[in-house]
Amino acid sequence: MIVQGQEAIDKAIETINGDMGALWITIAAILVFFMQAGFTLVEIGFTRSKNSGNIIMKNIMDLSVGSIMFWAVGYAIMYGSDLVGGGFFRSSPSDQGYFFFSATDWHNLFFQTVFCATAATIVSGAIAGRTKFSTYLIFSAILTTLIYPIAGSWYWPFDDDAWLNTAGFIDFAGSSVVHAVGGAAALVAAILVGPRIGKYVDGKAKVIPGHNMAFGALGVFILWLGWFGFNGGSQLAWGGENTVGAVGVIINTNIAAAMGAIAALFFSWARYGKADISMTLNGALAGLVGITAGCGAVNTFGALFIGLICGIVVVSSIEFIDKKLKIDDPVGAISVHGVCGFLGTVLIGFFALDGGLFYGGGAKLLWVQTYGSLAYILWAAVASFIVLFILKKTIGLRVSEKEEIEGLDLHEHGMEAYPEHISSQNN
Amino acid sequence: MIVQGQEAIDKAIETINGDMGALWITIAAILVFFMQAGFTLVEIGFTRSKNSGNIIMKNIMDLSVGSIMFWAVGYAIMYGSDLVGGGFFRSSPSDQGYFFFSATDWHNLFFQTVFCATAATIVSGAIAGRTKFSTYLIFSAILTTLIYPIAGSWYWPFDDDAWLNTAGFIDFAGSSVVHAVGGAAALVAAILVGPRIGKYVDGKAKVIPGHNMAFGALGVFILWLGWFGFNGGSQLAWGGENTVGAVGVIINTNIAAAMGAIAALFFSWARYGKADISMTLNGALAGLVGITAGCGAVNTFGALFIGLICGIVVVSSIEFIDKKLKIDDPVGAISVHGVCGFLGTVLIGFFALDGGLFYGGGAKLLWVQTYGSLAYILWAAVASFIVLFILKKTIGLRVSEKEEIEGLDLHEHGMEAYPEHISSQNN
Amino acid sequence: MIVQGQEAIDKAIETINGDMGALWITIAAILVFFMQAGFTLVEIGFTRSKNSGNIIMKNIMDLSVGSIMFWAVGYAIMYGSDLVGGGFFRSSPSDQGYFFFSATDWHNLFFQTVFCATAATIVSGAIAGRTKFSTYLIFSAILTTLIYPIAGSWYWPFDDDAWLNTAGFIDFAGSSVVHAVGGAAALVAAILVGPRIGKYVDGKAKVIPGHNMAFGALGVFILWLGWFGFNGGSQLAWGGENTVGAVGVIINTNIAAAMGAIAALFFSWARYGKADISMTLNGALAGLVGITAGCGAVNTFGALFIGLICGIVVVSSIEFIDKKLKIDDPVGAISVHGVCGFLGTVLIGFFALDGGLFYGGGAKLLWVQTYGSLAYILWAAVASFIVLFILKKTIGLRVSEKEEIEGLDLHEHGMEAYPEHISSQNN
Amino acid sequence: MKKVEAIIRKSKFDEVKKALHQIEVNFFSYWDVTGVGNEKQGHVYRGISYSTSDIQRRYLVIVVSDDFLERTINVLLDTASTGNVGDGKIFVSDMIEAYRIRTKESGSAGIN
Amino acid sequence: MKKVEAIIRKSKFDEVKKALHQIEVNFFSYWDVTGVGNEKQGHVYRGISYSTSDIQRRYLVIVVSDDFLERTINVLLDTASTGNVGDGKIFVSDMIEAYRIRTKESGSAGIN
Amino acid sequence: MKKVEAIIRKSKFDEVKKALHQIEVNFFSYWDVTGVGNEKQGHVYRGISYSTSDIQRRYLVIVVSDDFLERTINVLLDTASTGNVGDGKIFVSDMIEAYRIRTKESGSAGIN
Ligand SMILES: Nc1ncnc2c1ncn2[C@@H]1O[C@H](COP(=O)(O)OP(=O)(O)O)[C@@H](O)[C@H]1O
Ligand SMILES: Nc1ncnc2c1ncn2[C@@H]1O[C@H](COP(=O)(O)OP(=O)(O)O)[C@@H](O)[C@H]1O
Ligand SMILES: Nc1ncnc2c1ncn2[C@@H]1O[C@H](COP(=O)(O)OP(=O)(O)O)[C@@H](O)[C@H]1O
Repeated sequence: MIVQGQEAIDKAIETINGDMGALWITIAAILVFFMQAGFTLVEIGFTRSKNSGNIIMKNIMDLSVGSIMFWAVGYAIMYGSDLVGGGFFRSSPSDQGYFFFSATDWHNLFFQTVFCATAATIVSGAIAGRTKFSTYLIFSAILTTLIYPIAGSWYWPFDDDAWLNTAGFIDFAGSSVVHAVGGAAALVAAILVGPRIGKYVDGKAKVIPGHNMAFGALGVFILWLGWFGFNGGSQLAWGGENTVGAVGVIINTNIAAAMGAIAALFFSWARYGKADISMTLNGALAGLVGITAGCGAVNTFGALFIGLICGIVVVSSIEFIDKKLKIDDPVGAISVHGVCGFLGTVLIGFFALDGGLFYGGGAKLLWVQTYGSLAYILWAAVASFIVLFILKKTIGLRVSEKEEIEGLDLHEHGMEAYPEHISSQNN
Repeated sequence: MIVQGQEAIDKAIETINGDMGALWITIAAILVFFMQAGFTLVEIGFTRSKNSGNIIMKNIMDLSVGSIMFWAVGYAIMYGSDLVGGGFFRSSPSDQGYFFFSATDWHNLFFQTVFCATAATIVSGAIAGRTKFSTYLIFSAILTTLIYPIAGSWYWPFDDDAWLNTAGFIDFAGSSVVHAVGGAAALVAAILVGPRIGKYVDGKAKVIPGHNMAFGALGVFILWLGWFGFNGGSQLAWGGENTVGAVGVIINTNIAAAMGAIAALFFSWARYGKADISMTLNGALAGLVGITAGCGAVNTFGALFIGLICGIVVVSSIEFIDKKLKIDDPVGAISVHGVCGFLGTVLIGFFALDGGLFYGGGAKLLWVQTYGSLAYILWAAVASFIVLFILKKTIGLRVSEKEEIEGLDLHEHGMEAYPEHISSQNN
Repeated sequence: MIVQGQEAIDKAIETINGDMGALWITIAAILVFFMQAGFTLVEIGFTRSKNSGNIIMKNIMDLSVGSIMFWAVGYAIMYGSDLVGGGFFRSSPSDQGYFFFSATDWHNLFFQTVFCATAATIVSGAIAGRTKFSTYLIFSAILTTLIYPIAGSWYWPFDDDAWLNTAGFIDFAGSSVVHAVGGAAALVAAILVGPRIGKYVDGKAKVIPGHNMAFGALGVFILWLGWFGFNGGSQLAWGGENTVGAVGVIINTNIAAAMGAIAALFFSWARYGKADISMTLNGALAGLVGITAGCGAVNTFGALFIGLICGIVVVSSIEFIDKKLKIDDPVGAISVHGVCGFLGTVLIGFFALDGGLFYGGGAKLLWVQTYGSLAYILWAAVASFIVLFILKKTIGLRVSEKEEIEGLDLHEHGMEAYPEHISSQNN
Repeated sequence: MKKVEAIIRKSKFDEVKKALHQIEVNFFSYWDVTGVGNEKQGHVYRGISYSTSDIQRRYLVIVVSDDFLERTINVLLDTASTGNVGDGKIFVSDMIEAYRIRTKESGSAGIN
Repeated sequence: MKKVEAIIRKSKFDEVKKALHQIEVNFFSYWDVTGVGNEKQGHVYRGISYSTSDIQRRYLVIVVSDDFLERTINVLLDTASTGNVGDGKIFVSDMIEAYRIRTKESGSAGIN
Repeated sequence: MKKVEAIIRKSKFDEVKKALHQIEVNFFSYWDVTGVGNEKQGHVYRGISYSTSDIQRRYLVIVVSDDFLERTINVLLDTASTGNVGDGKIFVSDMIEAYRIRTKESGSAGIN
């Protein structure tokens, strides 16, 4: 009878833990939602004032279109059951067998929706200031409907059919699934759209300063805040072991971000002779992206080193992409999300307590992490290239020169973001 | 004995669910609190820089005065027991029998307080840029002490005495109780205060552009965020069915907001030839206001359509009120909160899974929703009219012409919000 | 057997309450984390635009350096066991006996980390606009590594060795431990660094207006929001009594902040003839700092009076420090955190339901509160003085006159925060 | 050809502009300046009351042909005035030449 | 000594600046103004479409010695032009004296 | 009547203003401009170091009667100077007429 009683108690605990988990996931999702505001502010702050309204529109629409499309189609593609093409694509979009998914696991849908919107929004920053709004809308819709959900389906349903899951790939909250995917799409988009007018003159990279560092900094604080939900929520549970797990993840997240900012500060200070504000802000984001994959697999020291490495690499990468590759990425999205997303995934191969090279785990995990992350980058790059190439050949990717020079706000949206503001920018 | 054990377990679960519910309500209330910052930013962004400080003061005071008055008086009026005047007014302000309420249900008091502050703050935007600060303070105090609490008492105590509750009225989180009440008060106030100087010249509506779209957008993101607490928290519980309920509410909220933004974007794009930023932002808010009543009564498709309808209607309504009625509402508060609050309440009559016209429920619910919402609008309009009319005849509603032209910040507050900012506005 | 069953149930409840408590503390810590953004915005808004980037960097680094140092060293100092020097210093930094602490009580570490970062960031505002960035970094690191953790160790481990805990000192969330410590350090720093050029001309205090009240107001809203976590989270638990306790704390917090804002508004209005925006914002913060110590010990009426007193005192204190003492504190950090931190701690001696003078508790508590708070102020002042004095004599505290006049952003960071912004400031 | 520089109250700008259009002076440039003069404006900030003579004004530059000069001045004097200290100033100076960039025309064709 | 005032499109500024440097006019001051003229710009805001002739422009002041005048004007006319309405104006007036504050030099030594 | 235009360092403005008041020049207008000249300023942004000669300056317009001209120039030359490259320029030109809008006075009564 007591046994029965204990069983009943265990069942009750399980139910309650389920509810507590749902509460945490919901709150975490709300935090991740807020990251949209963070991305918007960082992008606004790091670009010129004549395009601020356009950036607002792109981000609001990433979220809005993404919310509708992911609910309608994407979720089914991501979590559907039967797989075709070697596990590449889930054929039956949902267990219920109809296209428009009507999940009752609302908190999971909510959490995944805001993740999806994040992936879309990464691209926005890299092509700010010259991209046609209508074209962007279409690309963003395809990314949230197909490109990201297919990427997600390889790992996150955590079932036998998810090939990267079976392979032992580790990407706790999506350094690769979300950030490297977004970053790779951003890379392809930035190349295809081409640099802003005046960015490269006589083969030399010119500075186009962002117009508001305060917005940039507030954006970074909001992103850092949201990341506690992004990573911590990816525990997908609360209670018992999961409590320790989720908060440990949060500590790792905070340490990596802090170390990323410090590393970027001192590295750029030594390199350029000035304590560079925008690089320090990017350093914090680099640490956050880098720890996203491993926050559940490494200890605090691992987080510290991942933050350190990402904070340094992001500075060099931004410089390299800008000056050498001559790809114009106003906010550093390719370096922050793409490069550090890849790096963070691979570094698990070294720092994972269970299976990492530095902890005697051999090279196997390192190998899985590497090809897994590359698979994501390849998929996102190829898919984005196809979509954007078609768009380029049809409706076009770029606004006219006149529109770009006078500002997207005026021409795409018929207004200025700061109409009382006399700006000293040149065009 | 096991039965007894099960009883004990059930009691324990109940206690824990109570605590979890309190946790959720507290967090939700904190999110709703943050909406004050959202309202402030939207109002600042959509108006001229010379009045930004005044807007800050009005919003800080809505919150501060509202927090004190609702705790001191309003809560008792809203939840007191005996009713007079056909249920219009609760005579005994509290069960405890004294005026200053000393509730121990802190989380409920907190949740209701921030709701009350929201209702007050809606008015602020519609009369921005010309209203006397002292007059506004008095009106705001009366609204949070009497007008809103009486409105709330008709439905939200969920007891037999609450006449709209007995009538079967549905307003989950307050499309009518909060938003239509605030919107109706805003309408009356905007009419009585009159338009800003320069808004209507020779009978034609002129544009007075808002000075900072970035603040406007950040404000909308914060409001959207806060709305997850506003609606989700109105489940007033967590655990078991309530978990599903609350998160389902959040999904509906998000879908309606997203669809509202998309609808407003495409509708205004088609109508004006440009992808209008401020209309898109208003569209998201319209969807949020619209779904507030029905988020617990409709399914996701219902939310989609409510968002769609509100997103389109808000654009037409703003245009109509501005150009035809010639009521000067700088931020669109009347349309967003008043019109879409009413609309959202009435649309439940069509979309409610239980009782809605489209689901075979007949016209009964539609009728209750319509007269319930109209009752709220009427009450708020009449009460606001009386208060504002008396204020107009005594201390006056408006600042002098000189003060208005040179800015409320300079004259009411002795300073400028952006003293280093050379503005290009005309006055 | 049923007894056994009840025991099992109680154990289960205890576990669950532990998990719920951890959830609340984690969320509260996330809210406190966000206060960094609030501090940054208030400081940016209340100072000139030429130093905005520098303020961003100081705040990002407070958080980053503080997160690393407090995890590495500070936490061990604060919670280590054996005590030397009459309980002044914990000798064995951690139970585990090694220096770098590897706590598994992650949520506590997280909560304490963000508290520590708060203490550091208070200083930043008081010395804005003239302090060398490298010097500031060193001071901030020492504050988070030693000065604050030692202060914390006197009370917050809540063990027998914590001398102020044993003495019956009450400081629920740190009016003294965090705010008075930060405020005292700010006072010493502001004196040693000296006023900004142009602040005192011919012995008279001049006005150097802050450049963006909207940022200031947003910052205050964010701080107010974060304070619900700061105070509410300091309950350090959720469930049963703790639920009521934590939300009661939140109500007190909100009432005191609201009353502080109202008091500062009307007091400054009466005094200066204008409804002063920045004073009203400071009044809200004063109420928040003041209630931080007593939010768990007083009732709502107590909170009301503490808010009232702090809101009035902060206005007089800012004026006195500025005009009479001629200490240049651009954001009022000394008055808000130092003076009101002290005041809030002492006022418990009057308003505590249990032991307060007004509730028949005699003067004992008042005495403990007074010397406890003074001990904190003394410690922070002396320790800060030693560190800053050494820094002054070695690498120097201040930038050169040219750097100060042309802006820290340009000279320390090689850029401007708003490069498109034509500013009308004089230098 | 004359250059008319007018420093006026920002609050009078709309009226002035309308009046200029009525006398067919449809071409000018303007920006915001700070003016130091007789007028004082009271401020309060964080406990310090002060009054400043640095007040925001609008600066108009209108290049007109000689026969337009008088009516331009008159319109400005009439519409920019409130009668209170701080209404501003009008300055007139000589202009040697004007070019329209688009057409490279010069002389009076270059003005408008 | 002449004062050249040019009101040009902001979008043409970089080109103009480069061209001025090429003819060794390395000294000038500029700021942003609103210009009223023939050009119109369409806007939409919250349901109201309107077109305004108040367009942001850049105002350049270049004080040159007489022998530099012609080439300065020519460079401005050439590089600031797009051929569309709204390219702006150049005004030339006389300057009596110029001083370099640093050295207190005056005359043509004061210009650059 | 003369128009004095001074382009000075923003950091020198307070001093200059005080000195002008001392010689009873209590009337002028000013705004911020970008100056191109000899001085260079170093910047770093996201990995690119660059130096620019576009530096923010303050532009003062002071219309004075002829007998005030000299002392005004002298005060400006004295107080605006630091001795470093970038101190700025003073330009003097002729002004035909001045009007005070408030009173419609002209001539020297119109100046201050
Ligand atoms: N001599 C001057 N040179 C340049 N600007 C002047 C001069 N005198 C007046 N102003 C401008 O005119 C504005 C109005 O002048 P003020 O003396 O305040 O009023 P009033 O002309 O009515 O006496 C001043 O703020 C300043 O911008
Ligand atoms: N007479 C004038 N005085 C001052 N500024 C002028 C004058 N005429 C034109 N401008 C400036 O030149 C700008 C361009 O003039 P606009 O008439 O639009 O084009 P266009 O010169 O090609 O006909 C105007 O916006 C205005 O700033
Ligand atoms: N010929 C000119 N016309 C207009 N403005 C000038 C001229 N020469 C110099 N200036 C202004 O004076 C400022 C200072 O000049 P600069 O050459 O840097 O220093 P310095 O006068 O000490 O050699 C420039 O930034 C510019 O604003």
